[in-house]
Amino acid sequence: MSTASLTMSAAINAGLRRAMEDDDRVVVMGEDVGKLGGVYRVTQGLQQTFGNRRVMDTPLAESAILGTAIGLAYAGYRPVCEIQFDGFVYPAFDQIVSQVARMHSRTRGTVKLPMTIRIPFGGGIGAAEHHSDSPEALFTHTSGLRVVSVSDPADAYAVIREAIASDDPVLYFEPKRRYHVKGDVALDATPSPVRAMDHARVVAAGTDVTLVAYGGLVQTALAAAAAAQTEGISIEVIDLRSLSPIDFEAVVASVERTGRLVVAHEASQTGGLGAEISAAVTERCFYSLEHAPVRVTGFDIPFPPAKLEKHHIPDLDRILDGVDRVLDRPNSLQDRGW
Amino acid sequence: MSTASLTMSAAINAGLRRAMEDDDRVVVMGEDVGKLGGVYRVTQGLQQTFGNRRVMDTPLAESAILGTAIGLAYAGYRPVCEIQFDGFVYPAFDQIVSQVARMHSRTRGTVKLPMTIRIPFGGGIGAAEHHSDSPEALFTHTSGLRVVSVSDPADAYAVIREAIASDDPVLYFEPKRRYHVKGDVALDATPSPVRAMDHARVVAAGTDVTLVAYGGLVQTALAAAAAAQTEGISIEVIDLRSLSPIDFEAVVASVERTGRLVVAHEASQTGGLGAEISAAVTERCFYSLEHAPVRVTGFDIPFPPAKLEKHHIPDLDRILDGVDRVLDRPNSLQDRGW
Amino acid sequence: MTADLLEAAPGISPFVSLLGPDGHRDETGEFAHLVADIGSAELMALYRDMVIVRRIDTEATALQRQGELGLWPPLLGQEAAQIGSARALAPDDFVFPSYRDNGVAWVRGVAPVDLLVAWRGVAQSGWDPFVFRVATPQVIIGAQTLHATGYALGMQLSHSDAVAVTYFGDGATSEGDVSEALVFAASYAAPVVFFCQNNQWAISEPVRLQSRTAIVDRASGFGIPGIQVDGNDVLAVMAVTRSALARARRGEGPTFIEAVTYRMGPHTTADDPTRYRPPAELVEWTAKDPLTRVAAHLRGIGILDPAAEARIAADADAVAAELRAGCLAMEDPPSESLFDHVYVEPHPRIDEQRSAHEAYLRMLS
Amino acid sequence: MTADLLEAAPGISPFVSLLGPDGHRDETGEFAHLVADIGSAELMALYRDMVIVRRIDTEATALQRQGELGLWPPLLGQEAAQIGSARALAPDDFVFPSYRDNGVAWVRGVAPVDLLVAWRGVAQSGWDPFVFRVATPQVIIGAQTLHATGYALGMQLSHSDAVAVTYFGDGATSEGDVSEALVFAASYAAPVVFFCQNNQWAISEPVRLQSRTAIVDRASGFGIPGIQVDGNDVLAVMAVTRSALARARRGEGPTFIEAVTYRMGPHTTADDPTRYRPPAELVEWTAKDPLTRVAAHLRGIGILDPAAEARIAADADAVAAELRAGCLAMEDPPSESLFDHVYVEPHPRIDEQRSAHEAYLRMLS
Ligand SMILES: Cc1ncc(C[n+]2csc(CCOP(=O)(O)OP(=O)(O)O)c2C)c(N)n1
Ligand SMILES: Cc1ncc(C[n+]2csc(CCOP(=O)(O)OP(=O)(O)O)c2C)c(N)n1
Ligand SMILES: [Mg+2]
Ligand SMILES: [Mg+2]
Repeated sequence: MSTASLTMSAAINAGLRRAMEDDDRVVVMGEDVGKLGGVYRVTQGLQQTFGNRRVMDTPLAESAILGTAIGLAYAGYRPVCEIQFDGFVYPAFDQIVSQVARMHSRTRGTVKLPMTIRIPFGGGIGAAEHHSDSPEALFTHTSGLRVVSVSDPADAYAVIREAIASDDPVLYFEPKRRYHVKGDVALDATPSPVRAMDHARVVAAGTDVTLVAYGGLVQTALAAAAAAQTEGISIEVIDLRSLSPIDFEAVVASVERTGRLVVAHEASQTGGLGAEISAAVTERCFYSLEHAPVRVTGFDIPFPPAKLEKHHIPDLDRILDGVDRVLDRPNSLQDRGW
Repeated sequence: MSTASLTMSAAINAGLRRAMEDDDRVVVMGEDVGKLGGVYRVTQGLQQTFGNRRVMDTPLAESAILGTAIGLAYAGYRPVCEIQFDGFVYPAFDQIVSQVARMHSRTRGTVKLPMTIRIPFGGGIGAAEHHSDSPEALFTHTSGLRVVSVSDPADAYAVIREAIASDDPVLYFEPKRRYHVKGDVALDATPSPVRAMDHARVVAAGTDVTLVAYGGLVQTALAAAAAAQTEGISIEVIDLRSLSPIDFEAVVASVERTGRLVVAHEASQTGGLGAEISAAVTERCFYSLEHAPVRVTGFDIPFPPAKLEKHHIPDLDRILDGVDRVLDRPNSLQDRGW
Repeated sequence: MTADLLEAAPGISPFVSLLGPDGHRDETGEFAHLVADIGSAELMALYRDMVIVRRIDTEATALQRQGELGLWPPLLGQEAAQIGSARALAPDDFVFPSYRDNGVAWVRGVAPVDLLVAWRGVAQSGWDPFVFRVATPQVIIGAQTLHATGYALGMQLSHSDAVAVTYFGDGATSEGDVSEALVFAASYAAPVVFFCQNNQWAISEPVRLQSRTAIVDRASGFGIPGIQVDGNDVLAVMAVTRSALARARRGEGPTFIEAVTYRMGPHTTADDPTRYRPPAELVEWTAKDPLTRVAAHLRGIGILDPAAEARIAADADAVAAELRAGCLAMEDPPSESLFDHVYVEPHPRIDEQRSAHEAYLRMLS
Repeated sequence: MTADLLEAAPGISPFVSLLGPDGHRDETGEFAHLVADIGSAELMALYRDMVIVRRIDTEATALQRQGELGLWPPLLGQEAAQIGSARALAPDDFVFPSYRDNGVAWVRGVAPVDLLVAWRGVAQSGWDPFVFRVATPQVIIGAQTLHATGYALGMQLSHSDAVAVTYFGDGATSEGDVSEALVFAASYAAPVVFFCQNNQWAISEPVRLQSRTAIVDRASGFGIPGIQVDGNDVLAVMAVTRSALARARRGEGPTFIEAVTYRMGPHTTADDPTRYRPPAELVEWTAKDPLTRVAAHLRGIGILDPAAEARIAADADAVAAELRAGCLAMEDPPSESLFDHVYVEPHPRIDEQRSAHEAYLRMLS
């Protein structure tokens, strides 16, 4: 097994390449994915290897990218569509929620749409308007889709291959601000029969509080756990990976031990994933809860301009504040002099 | 004050007419809204009175209906757009979430979009695919929009006028299966300074359980409360009316008395409004809760074919089952021989 | 200021016609050679198709009136457009239709009763698309044009010479998806035929609201050749469709066909066209009925005698009787089937909800 | 099979040109009378505009390189298209631009520093649209074309003779929204001008991927007249824009203008065009530079002497200096402003989150 140190974008690139080598029904399509290799270079070099029909630069029309991918899936292909930025997925919304999500059930199981929809998402890179959205909850509320998010290179590599191999349509959210972070990736691992993408993973073990995060916030959550450690607070950090369906078995097992849950995400609070996780966990282990689940999230505002994003995206301090609240230590942040 | 007995569709029609009479900047637009008067006759007769430019039959393109309405709002108008059915709002999704919702904040408060987007929603009428969706949670998660739903003719009349008069964009969800139900409507009431649309209302007082519903399920919730009454269970039924923002003051006041919350909606469970209400109420009155909030909702499936919808849409029995669960009486439904 | 503009009719370009309303067949026109093989027997078969799909339509409308179907969208008046085009297809071609294309489904071999499944509400669709190479009817206006374009890209990738054909209405041309489909199809020279049935109405909206110029003109601006055809002329429709298919198979890319026809009935059984449609229009188009002219021609050449008429009518009645019996025999799906086929692969939340629902049902029973 | 097709250039229709790359002015062509009033003084003013917006562009690019801006989308090469069209507008007309239309904003009176607000990230936009009658730049490709069309409907309703003008790129023509805007504009004969700057590229994608035929051809299929113009010729652009505006004011409806131009720089400062663009192309277009030809003409008629050049350059430098100073002086917004202007009317959830955030800040401090 060869291991390489790759950035997350290179890891996804390697996963795409591997999937295309393994299965010639895999095709990649999107705006600027070919010659340019994508604005984040995630598809770099693929067109040179696989030609301009398996790696298709498409006209500038997101609904058509998704709609034609459906037709390609009908024709036996496994399209991987890139939506250039989170904020550009909405023109394709109808094709995703009315077509991609419903085709299998509409046709009573006769049509499968093994599509992967890659979406760079979230803020933290100082981008212009519409380049920092976190629209995942719109898709997790839509039945018929699977939604995953990755948080590091190794995971990104494993999960992109699983997403492409899945016979269900999968939205694959890539946290933009983690593209350039490096990590070791086991490159030629044969996919495990137990799919990573179906399972949340405990990225830091702990006993006092369960902290659930995904995508770009996993790293922040780990940093928060490390900081809390120094004060004797033991945080268990769970990286959800699958946002739909959520691996509640894993989350509940943790909360039953800790009795306290904090959920962090960048998306707005109202109706975000935190709401579902809080509600579902409360239903499943009400009597184990020592405190109401706490949500640390983006505010209920459109994603703000770059100079304000640091206040909107939950950071270490805001997550620790959430941890304090779930522990009924409302002022400890202040005590620490932070 | 003249009072008339009107169906809900006639009440909305009367509200639209009144708004157009009161303010000639109000324009109505959509597919088949003119000569036909809309497939539900909600705009019937308006084009005859106000002409074919204030009541515009539009080409068949939802994104354009919303997008041009934005331009009309820029030009000083107050457009009321009809989306013919819930399932046809998705092609307009980009204009709603990226433009309508963000224009005011994008322009630092200089541009206002006093638009009303009317959407017949929900099932229960045996309709074809895409004619029974409940997409409200997609919009309540989107900051910058107000979202309301009405449940009876009097309310429909009052709230449509308030929605049109609001300087914020408002999505106005009309429960299709209630269009033909009649009720008394105070026709020439001057709008109250306290807007109905901002406030949830207690439609049945009770002490044991708080049951929150909106739109088409309010009637079912009332029936459930009546049925429970005969067994000595006292249910307080709250009609939310405003889905975004939610009037948590009203909900929390009730739950603090009853200690038990059931939320019912037709939309799928995961990420539906029930999740937000459960999470937010748990945050606000954890220590008053005797039981985890219970959600009685549509399943996590695309809206099913007509012959199955009665199993998907929460009915009296499923709501009572939810009430039993929140009261820790899991088998009472069976005991009753239902 | 623009009321007059809103009333003006779109310019009508010259269009392909081979069998006039009087039953006269043009055997020399530019497109005539493309249907030279359609002799009297073949024309008789086309006529039979049209009679049968009209009969299916009548029966389905009756079933709806009797409460057996939730809704039905009649194709009355569009039989030639659908039969003529669908009979031009090769078995391997793949059709992406809309909800009104029952005639197309009939030609592809879909059992008529399977057309009713969705309208009776027992399932969202009635057949396996891969068996008949026709996708299940699309309700979201225009969405299927993109699926067809994508399928055509797939055929290119696979070096297949199958063509994708998509059916849609005049109203659909206003939807962004249809324009985007034209962009993609043109850009990749995809083997797809855009078959637009301009039946003059989109529910209550006349075609002039969707376009100030002939619908067929839309295509050229995207670099796609357009052909306007008398949509009530089964031969002309077949000829232009064959020509478009041949072009696609030669690798020359997409073609847009506007079949000028008329929706003689309501939009659906829920619609009342007298609210918006001038009665004279129906009279005018009844004179151009797609069946009448074929019958006149076949009678003129002496092969449609009363006995043949009776045989065809009997065939149609048999189809209708089977349709009715099949409809009435359809069983309601069990409530557990709610959870079927939402996903291909196992899904814990679905499993959980299915179990909870089953427990609930057990409790109720 | 289609690789060759993908490489073919779209057909170029004849186009309006009044001031050639050599600086020769055509005073007799079909459109020449529309700019007969543009004498040497006026042409000098247009030249000054172009020099200044190019200077703004250079300065903004420098500011981005120095870390003062997050991003900048240069208009380099598109000065004539923007200045020529914008200078044709009446004060009451309303512009719906995209992110690259800084020259248009300049003409409308927007302070250059306000162009930077969004790219520095201190707010999502820099000015009040109603003051300058120019909407804040649109990032979602094509979305603004619908806003313009709706605004034009409003002008019709109000019996105003103001016209809406929307700017968008060649890539934008593929988006469904733009086609839908053409449908609506045509249907209502709305007073809107669709001004497409075909700068040959949409990031890394050449225009031939978006259209197999000239972009201007798109309009006719929607029943909208199209004019193709040399987008690097400030006079020709002004002439065709005037003609389109006049048409709209006469109640004759929309016009589509394709200004054929070239994006001489990168897509944005984040882009590296050498990855996808043949160097020869830039050489070819540099010879057609929109400023050079005006300078040549003005020099030819003897009014652009070194002193005048120097004056204009000094003006431009002054604008640039002010721009830089203004940029550096911009203060970061306070975190409490996060909650401003999300709604017009009171909103309990926003109030609650604002209070909680303020309490949190107090606790931190
Ligand atoms: C996206 C979408 N918007 C609206 C509708 C409602 N609707 C159903 S059929 C129809 C008219 C379609 O007209 P046309 O395309 O001409 O087809 P026809 O019904 O005449 O065959 C409309 C508006 C829909 N099904 N989908
Ligand atoms: C809906 C949407 N999709 C994708 C993008 C990303 N994007 C930004 S600019 C651009 C290219 C636009 O090309 P064109 O319309 O020709 O305008 P130009 O940049 O050349 O001025 C793309 C794809 C976007 N901003 N919006
Ligand atoms: Mg039609
Ligand atoms: Mg461009």
